[in-house]
Amino acid sequence: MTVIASSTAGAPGLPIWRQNLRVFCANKSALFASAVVVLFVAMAIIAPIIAPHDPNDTDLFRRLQPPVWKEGGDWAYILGCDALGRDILSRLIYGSRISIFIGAAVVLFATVIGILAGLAAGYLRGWVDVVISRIVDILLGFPYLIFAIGLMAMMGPGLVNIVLALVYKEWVIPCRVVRGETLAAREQEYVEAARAVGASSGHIMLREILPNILSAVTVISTVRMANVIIMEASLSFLGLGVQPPTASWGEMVAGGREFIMEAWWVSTFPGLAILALVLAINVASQGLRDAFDPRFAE
Amino acid sequence: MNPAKFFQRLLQLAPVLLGVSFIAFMMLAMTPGDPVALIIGEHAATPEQIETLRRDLGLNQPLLQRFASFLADAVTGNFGTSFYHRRPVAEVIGERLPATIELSLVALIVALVTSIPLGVLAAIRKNTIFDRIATLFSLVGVSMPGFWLGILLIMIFAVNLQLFPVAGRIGFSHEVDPITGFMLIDTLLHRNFAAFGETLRYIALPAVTLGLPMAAILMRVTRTSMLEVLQQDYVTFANAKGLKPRRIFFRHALKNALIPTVSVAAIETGSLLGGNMIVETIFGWPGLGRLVVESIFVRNYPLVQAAVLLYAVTYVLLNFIADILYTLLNPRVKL
Amino acid sequence: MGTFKHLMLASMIALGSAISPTFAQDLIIGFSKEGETLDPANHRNRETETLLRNVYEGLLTRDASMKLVPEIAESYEQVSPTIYDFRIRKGIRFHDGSDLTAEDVRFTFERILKEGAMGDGQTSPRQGLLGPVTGVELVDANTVRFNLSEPWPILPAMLPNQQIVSKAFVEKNGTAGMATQAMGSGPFSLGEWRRGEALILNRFDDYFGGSPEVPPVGRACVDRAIFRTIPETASRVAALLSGDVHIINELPNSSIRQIQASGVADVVEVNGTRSFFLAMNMQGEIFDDIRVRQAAAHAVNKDLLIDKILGGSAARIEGILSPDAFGASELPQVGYDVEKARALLAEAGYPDGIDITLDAEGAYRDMAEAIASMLTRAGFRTSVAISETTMLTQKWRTAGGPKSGDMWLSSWGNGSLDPFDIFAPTHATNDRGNSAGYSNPELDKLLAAAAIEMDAGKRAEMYHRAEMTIVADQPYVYLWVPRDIYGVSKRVEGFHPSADSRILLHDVCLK
Amino acid sequence: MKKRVLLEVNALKTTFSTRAGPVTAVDGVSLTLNEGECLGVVGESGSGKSVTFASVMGLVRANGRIEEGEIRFMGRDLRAMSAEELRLVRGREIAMTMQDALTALNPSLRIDEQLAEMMEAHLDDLPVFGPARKRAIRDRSVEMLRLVGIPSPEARLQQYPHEFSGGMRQRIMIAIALACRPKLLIADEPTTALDVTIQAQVLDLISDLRRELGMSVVFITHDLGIVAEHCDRVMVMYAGQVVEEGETSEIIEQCRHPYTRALLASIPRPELRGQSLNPIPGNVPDLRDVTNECRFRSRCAYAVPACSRPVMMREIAPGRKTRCIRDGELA
Repeated sequence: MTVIASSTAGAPGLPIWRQNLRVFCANKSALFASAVVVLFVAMAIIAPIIAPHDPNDTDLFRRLQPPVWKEGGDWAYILGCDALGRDILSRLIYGSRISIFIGAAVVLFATVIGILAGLAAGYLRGWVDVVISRIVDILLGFPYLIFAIGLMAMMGPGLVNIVLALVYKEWVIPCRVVRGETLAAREQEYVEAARAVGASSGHIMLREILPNILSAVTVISTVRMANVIIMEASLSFLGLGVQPPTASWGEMVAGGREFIMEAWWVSTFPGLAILALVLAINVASQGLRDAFDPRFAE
Repeated sequence: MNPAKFFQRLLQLAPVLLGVSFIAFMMLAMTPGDPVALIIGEHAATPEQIETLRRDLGLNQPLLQRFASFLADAVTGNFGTSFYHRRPVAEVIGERLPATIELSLVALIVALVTSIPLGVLAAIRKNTIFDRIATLFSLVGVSMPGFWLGILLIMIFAVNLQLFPVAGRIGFSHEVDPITGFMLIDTLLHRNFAAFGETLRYIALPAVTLGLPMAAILMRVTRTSMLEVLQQDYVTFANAKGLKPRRIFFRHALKNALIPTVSVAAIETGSLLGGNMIVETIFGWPGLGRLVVESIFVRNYPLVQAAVLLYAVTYVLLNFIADILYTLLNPRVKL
Repeated sequence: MGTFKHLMLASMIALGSAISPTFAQDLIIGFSKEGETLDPANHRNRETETLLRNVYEGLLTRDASMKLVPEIAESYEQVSPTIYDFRIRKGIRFHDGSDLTAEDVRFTFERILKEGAMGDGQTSPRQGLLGPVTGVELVDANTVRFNLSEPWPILPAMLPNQQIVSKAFVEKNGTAGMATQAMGSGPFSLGEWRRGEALILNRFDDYFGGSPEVPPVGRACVDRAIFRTIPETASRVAALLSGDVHIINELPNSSIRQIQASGVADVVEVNGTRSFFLAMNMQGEIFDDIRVRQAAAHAVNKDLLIDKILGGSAARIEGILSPDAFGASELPQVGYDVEKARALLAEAGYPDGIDITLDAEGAYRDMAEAIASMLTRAGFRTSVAISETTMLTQKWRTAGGPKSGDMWLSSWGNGSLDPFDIFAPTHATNDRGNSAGYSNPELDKLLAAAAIEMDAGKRAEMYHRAEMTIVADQPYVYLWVPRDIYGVSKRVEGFHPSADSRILLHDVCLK
Repeated sequence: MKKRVLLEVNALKTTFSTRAGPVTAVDGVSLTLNEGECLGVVGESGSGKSVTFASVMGLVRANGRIEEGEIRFMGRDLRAMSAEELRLVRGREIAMTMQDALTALNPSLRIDEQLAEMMEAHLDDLPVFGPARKRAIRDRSVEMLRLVGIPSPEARLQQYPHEFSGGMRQRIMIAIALACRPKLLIADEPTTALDVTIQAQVLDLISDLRRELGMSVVFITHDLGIVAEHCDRVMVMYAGQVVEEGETSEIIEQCRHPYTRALLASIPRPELRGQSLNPIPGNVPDLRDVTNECRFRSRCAYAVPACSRPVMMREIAPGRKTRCIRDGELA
């Protein structure tokens, strides 16, 4: 028995999620990080309004123009230009769309698939579980990047294919978590009660179990989103990134690394952008975890 | 672990390996691009010559037959001949594997020796400035694309400060006859300490690049589990027993706190092995990852096939090791 | 006393160099690729050949100006259009001390030519590189005869790419052994091959000296030549700047200024042999119209691209041939003219422009995007599609098969600098490299005749006519031949890269 | 016979800083414990009873702090001691057992080590070197296990905690706590984790050992049954304060505080044992915002307007104290 336990439970009477939200809001760094993520998302949405230039407008005479504070820089191109004379700031702004889209799309699809598969495996057991668990085992046996490279080679580069290639394996992670949680939930009273009143399996899985494990899954998904954004950069490094002229941060870092000594700004700014977004997602998700998944609370 | 359980696990291995092989095979088969055309390149070749090459590479058989003979051969340890090296795949992989394992293990050590003290200290000094800095460090570690970090390290430590070399495993002033294939061990076995030191200098940057994200993950795990352990009754009880702080820390808290760290480390080692192609490329490290990626691009089917199988076996083994370590550290669990 | 002192000194030096190899001079090359094998007959890889060329030698070689000169052969003569005799130089030794004989030469070529001669029923993948050569036989102890099934004027040009191996060594070690061991007659012998990491070569002191027509003659300058594999471009440049390596290949244009400003290294360029062009699908509906093709040609500002993206290190071409190639001639220029391009496009029925896709490999991403934006300004609204090399070749080099796609940023190598292995492959009807799907029976006839024309003057004139034809038909937008760029440490002396991207280290010294 | 005072706590105040602000978990607790005496400390969860004794042992969690007060053990000021001096008191002179032996015993260490380390830390009458020392420790360990009634102790020393039954584990924990023959044993909820049948055995064991070893015992519990059977005196705590104190028989028979009364009323008689306490309507007040009024006021059936003033602990008879202004009416 500890005094701390009773005091962190927060004000009684509030719904759990409100209490959790209060804890989350008390975490200043997580709050700040969430603000940064929101800022990036906003930037992605209003990119056409705030981008000073067309991100694909090339001008070879501005090739590798330095940022404004360096000699040869110019206020019109604050962060300088890339190898084709395109405005790095504008590409960064538009690039946030791609990174966020890939991160969100992959995690969304993977989570939905993973939840359904995990629920089915954990609740229905039997052959369903055997089949799903085997598939999970097999997919886990592949090194992530090699699997993605193989798929990208098979399907060819492109935004949709990147999402697909990453989803193919990413769903395994939420699936495993959900399966474990479902196995545990299956034995809980509320599930047994639902079963006793004759609720269908589908109802029990989606209406009874899912809401109870959702917070754990959400927390994992946000962490994975950070991972996926890094993965996109890695694929770009290997030449399997998005199709031109689309600006993606990964592509910008990967493409700019050739100029790292001559024109460091070409790859450094997008690198910092990845760092900032991923860092913010990680900090925010850690805050979420502390607040919403008390088992991990520290 | 009793033999029956052991064999049971071994049996579980079979479908995984079969599935991995099949998926890899189908993926390669469905990937457009003809290895024969790639080998011939722009040079002239008559249809007969092309057919000869196709036959020499074993590509003239139907798909399923190729898979069947791959499986049949693989069981006997024969993984075919690398299209490009014109040598047995097992030999080519065998040459590269030690470098990859060595790099991964050193990266693992780097990760462990940084993450555990940092994680433990962050837990003990929870919410202090030290904790915050360590946490930030760990988050930055997982938030950077590996290749970018690698190139930055090269620029700083190799080009500007000239403290470390850019690429390779060892310089050319030493000759080290391979015994185990692991340079760090071989140099010691030869009692060639200068070469050992040089090997360390060569492996430093790639190992740090590879190990940093893992250090970040392990630090988080260690910090969390240490915090959890410090709240455990047995730590309070150990305190109530009036034990010396050092003993409470090492014997009671740390040992238990490291259980999750060790499990996660064992599993993550798999992703080190499978995820180091980028680091290997940047640091000219003669490892397997780079070879496999190149092989995918040039459609070197037998090599990719064998490597994927090897990765799967490694994955299963590492899980197994994780289980064993978990059991060793945690007497409550029996395999 | 003096003698004794000298003896002492000599033995000390000998001892010193024997005990501590750090005294030895190591020339280190940061190289972008790894060798696939050490067997010169069992690969078709340019980089592998570059590495092996320092260990093995050919019958003929090229001097710095790409002129063919004898190497292992002392001289050669064309006995008839289908028979060549090569006299083998005496006194050449393999690294094990044994003599290189005509029989070794015969054995080498038989191993490449004969079906199943590699052992285990395998045939050398280099067989096709010898074209119509049917067999090789000994005329006398020092003369080897090549028999051809049809005239093939470029046989000598192809021979620098075939390396002579030791028969005894091959028979002893087999093809399997050749993959990891080497016994050549070149300036360096194999020291150690650290797979994936480095190829260490030791100076061969009994080296015969190399072709007398490529001075200096004599043994190599450095004690060891070492190729270190560094696939990542940024790392390779970093290794040069940090002094880890002395020479690097494939220096990116963007690093030229950086290297020159560094004070530790220089940039050395050499004309390349690879012609770049935009292939336009003449079987498609858009580019079957000559006006559209001409419009595309006028839309691309080659000079600007060369100046900005290639850092000026490329030679502009109007036809397929490199300015250094045999038969290359002055050709009318297709100038950069956006207005004209738009007008031509309108005339062809596209007054509002047209949507096209430009295929390119990842390595040429920037260039493709730059070209695309130029085309877009001229009315071709171009989107770039990046693909793997193997997929693009499958898509475009259909050798007459059906073709999809609009335009491809492509290239064709011409290591022999003879039009034979670039002109017909890319322009003859249904030939293997004819990615445009171009077909001109007149040109086919001309190229076929030029291929077997033995008179150099006439042959050159024929190729000039062929060039004029393709300039008129414009199946491709001919772009440029980039120069190969090397970064070379200031400590290095005597490094002259060659146009066929060989890195010959025989003459290179270290300060 | 006037016994000597073993432990004396005066106006102890222990505060925790939490995310929601400071919480005073122990607010002005005073107590006296004589040698050989058995004190029962009763209260609901969060009443501060455990924290009080954690403060005595210097084991307040990192986010907590003893704000003020005096803790004297055998005349020595524990708060003035250095960490090392205090460590030597813990285990050696004041031992503690915890609620659940399953969690209190380190799962990854064998019993022999957990016993031995206790003796290693404190006993100076052991042989200094090698095998003799080991043997001495082992003999002591066997003796302790036998003392707490573990059958075949030699063999069982080699086992891990999870290999014992719940009752056995509790006995082992007691054996460890008593290994250095402490003068005071603080038994924190010694039976909560146990089956009813085993509870009695463990409690009897502690009482037997108390007599045998002549030590004092503090039972921290919310089970009045334990108190009734085993304790000489009782101290009732509520919301960080002591609300009533006195001889066991007096408290059981004539309690002088509504809270105690509610506690007693909530237990179905005659069988007092094994019932948990949460029958009183309402909740323990949030310790973050306690006011000066009587802390039980909001739940008290006897509350009057005067209860909104601060209520002090009053001695109503020798050794008999209460914190209620209407205690007279309750008697």
